[in-house]
Amino acid sequence: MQRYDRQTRLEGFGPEKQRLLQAASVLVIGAGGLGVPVLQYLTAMGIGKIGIVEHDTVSVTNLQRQVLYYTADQGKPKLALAATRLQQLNPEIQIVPHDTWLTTDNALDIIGAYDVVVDCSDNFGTRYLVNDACVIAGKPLVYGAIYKYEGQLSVFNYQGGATYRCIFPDAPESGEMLNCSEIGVLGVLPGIIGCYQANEVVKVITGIGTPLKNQLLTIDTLHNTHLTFNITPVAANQQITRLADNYQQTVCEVNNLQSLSVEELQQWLQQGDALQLLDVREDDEWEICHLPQAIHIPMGQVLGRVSALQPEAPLAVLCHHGMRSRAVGQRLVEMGFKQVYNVEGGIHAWACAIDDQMQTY
Amino acid sequence: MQRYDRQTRLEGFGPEKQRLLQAASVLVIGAGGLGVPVLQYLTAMGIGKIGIVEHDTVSVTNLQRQVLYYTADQGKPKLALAATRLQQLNPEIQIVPHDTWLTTDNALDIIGAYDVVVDCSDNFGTRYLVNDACVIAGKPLVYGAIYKYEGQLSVFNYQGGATYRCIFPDAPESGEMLNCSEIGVLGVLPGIIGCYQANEVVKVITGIGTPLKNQLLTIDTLHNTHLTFNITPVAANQQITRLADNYQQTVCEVNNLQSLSVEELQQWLQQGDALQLLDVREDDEWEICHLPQAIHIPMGQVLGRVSALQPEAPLAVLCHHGMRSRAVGQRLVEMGFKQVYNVEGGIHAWACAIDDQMQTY
Amino acid sequence: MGLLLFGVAKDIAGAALVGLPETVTNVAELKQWLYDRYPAMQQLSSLMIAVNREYATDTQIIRAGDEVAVIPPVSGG
Amino acid sequence: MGLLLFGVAKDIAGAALVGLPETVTNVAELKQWLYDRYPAMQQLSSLMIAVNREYATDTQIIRAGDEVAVIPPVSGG
Repeated sequence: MQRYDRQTRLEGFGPEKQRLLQAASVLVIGAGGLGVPVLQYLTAMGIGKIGIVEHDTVSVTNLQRQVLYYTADQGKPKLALAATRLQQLNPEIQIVPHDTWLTTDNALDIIGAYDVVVDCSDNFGTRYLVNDACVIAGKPLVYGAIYKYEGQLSVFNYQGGATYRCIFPDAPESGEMLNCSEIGVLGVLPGIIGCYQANEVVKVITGIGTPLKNQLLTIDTLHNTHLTFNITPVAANQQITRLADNYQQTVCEVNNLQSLSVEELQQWLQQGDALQLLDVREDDEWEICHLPQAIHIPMGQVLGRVSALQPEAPLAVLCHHGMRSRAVGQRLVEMGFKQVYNVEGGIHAWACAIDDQMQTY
Repeated sequence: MQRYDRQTRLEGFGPEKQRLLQAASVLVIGAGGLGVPVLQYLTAMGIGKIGIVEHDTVSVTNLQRQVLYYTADQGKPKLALAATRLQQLNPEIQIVPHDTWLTTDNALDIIGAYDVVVDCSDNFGTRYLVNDACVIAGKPLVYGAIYKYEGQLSVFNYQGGATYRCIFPDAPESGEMLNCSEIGVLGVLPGIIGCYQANEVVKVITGIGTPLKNQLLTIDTLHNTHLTFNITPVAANQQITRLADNYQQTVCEVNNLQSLSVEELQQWLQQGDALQLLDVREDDEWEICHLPQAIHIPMGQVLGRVSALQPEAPLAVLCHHGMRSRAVGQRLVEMGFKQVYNVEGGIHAWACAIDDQMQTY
Repeated sequence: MGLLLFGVAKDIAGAALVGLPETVTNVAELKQWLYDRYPAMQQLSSLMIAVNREYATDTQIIRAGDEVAVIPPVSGG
Repeated sequence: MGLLLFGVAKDIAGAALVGLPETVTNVAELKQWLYDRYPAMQQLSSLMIAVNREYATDTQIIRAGDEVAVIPPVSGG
């Protein structure tokens, strides 16, 4: 117990809480941005058994936030690397690797073997699957999720408390703009949110403090704004008895509105294909920077000037970051345009990836 | 730049902010509980040059919170271990090891070579030294400190803002109970606070968001309470021109009030020495548990019943956690008692370390 | 009345805080106002609305001075 | 009036929140009241007092309904 001396001498913790940690088993779903700090600190603090569900390999773009991995690890499976390094940190605990993605076929079996589940996944399909499986299996679920500079935290399905579906009843449909995984994140954000998740796990296991039951904590790291929202359990969401047939992975496409990366756009423009490029930004934004091939019609005027566009030819819609263009593109699809593409990331992505001489704003 | 793709594609960040990170130099003072997450995330995000001031070796009690180190590292210098592992995470940045403690002789030289300083130290002497040196050298100071389940964060001396001395003007004197380093801490707390420090460093370097200038953020991780206090710069504190002669390390002794560990107390009691053991807890606490050798006088009655005690013989004062007993012991010293000891950690520590059959509360 | 926007709702509106007209008197009207003003928000099937830091259903009244927040789900990890 | 206590001040008082008598009308009186009630606090040479989330000097008035906080320095790392 010498290893845990700082916790066993801590007022309100002591050897009795430490024993609870060591008797507990925790399943961490995902060993990525959130999973890495969760795993590091749960391992260090002495959770008795830690399961990890992960099936991905290390990529270079992981390294700005997944601090457990080394540059030389690229291409190797995260699961084995994590298990090895965590055991080096603390050989006294048990690490159980689950070398798979979580699926409707394995979720209940895997989750059933643990006391607490931590959702460190990065897509809605898994998040709803984890929630439903935890409700069915009766396991508390420590939730964390990130977006750009913001994080969300809660403890679901804990002692009769609210579930993920009590806040967000329905999984976003394929095409909602929420899941475009490549929006970017500041490296330290998952560190902050993951550490909070590890802290909530300790609270759930030991009973110290106030876990985020029936609460959603939002953290804005740009302005250090922390807001706590009270949420109410909805009985129907606590009474799920079977998993859905599938938990569709949402993708970055909206009906017939398709996605176009700036690299693909560059290729199309270079090939001289018959592409209409529509820039829907305002006049002052256009002045700052634009692509010479673009037709410029500010968002508010598009519907009135739609006759300037050819509904049968490919049409790519561009704005600053890809949000307004998505709305316009969706509307054009509804109006019967046949091949509409949203330029993901907008002209900002173009400036970042294609033309670093272009002025950004 | 592929490594930083998630940041360069992040709205409001982009390649231009990434370049600022890569052009910046940051000094991290301490590679312990706070320093480890600060170093991990600053390294991952791509700060160009990171200096580390550390002179300690890894001990087993570090491992519940200092997740960069392995169990097999015990006894090895933290500095070399940290430098090696951080370079494995990101070989593209420069790590500068400073194998020393920060002192009045070296502080200005070391700090002068960096753009931003991060205080991850663990004692008041160093904290006041870092503050004063940053004021003299004109460097922004990202401050974090922890106590049990609480953390404090601020950005000092930034763009004319407040300094550490604008909140806490004077270093605690030797003997104030604040610095007894062994009060314990939950392992994940420095993870949370260190990640916030890394986030503030990024904000200071890149200009994104609102750094904690003129603000003290307190975080209570037991109840997820986040409070922001506005602080006002005091001109005199911004105009320090030379370091103090020394920045005394405070220790756990109060005047003639001495400290006694529960292990020492056990030894004394076993030896049958002429020790008076005074328990100053309330009646109901006494009922829950007590040591049979103790004289029981609740705190409020001690001064009225002081004649029951022998002022020339050794006297150990005991309470629940060692706080009330410290106040009583201090008063007895002032009244002329010659050998007064405070039982550190109180009867709770006794139950934890000596007698695990004793009921705790 | 101020409307706090989070996540992708903030991106769609282009601001973290927007004014809310007094004609909006309950959550259902708020959602309709959002959909009219920011058509892209119609795509968000789950959109949490909170009034004074409490989760609010469509019938929840919104009064002058209330703090209203729009919180979409986020999936990043 | 409620008094929020942090760090070692919370330990000394044995509570995170204590009531404050109405006789305390400024920060200097608050400190004296603290020292009388919790003699161990006299040992804290630097003790930040905040009134309504603003750093307060000894002359700062304390009114009924104010939120007062006592924040000692902490050194852990």
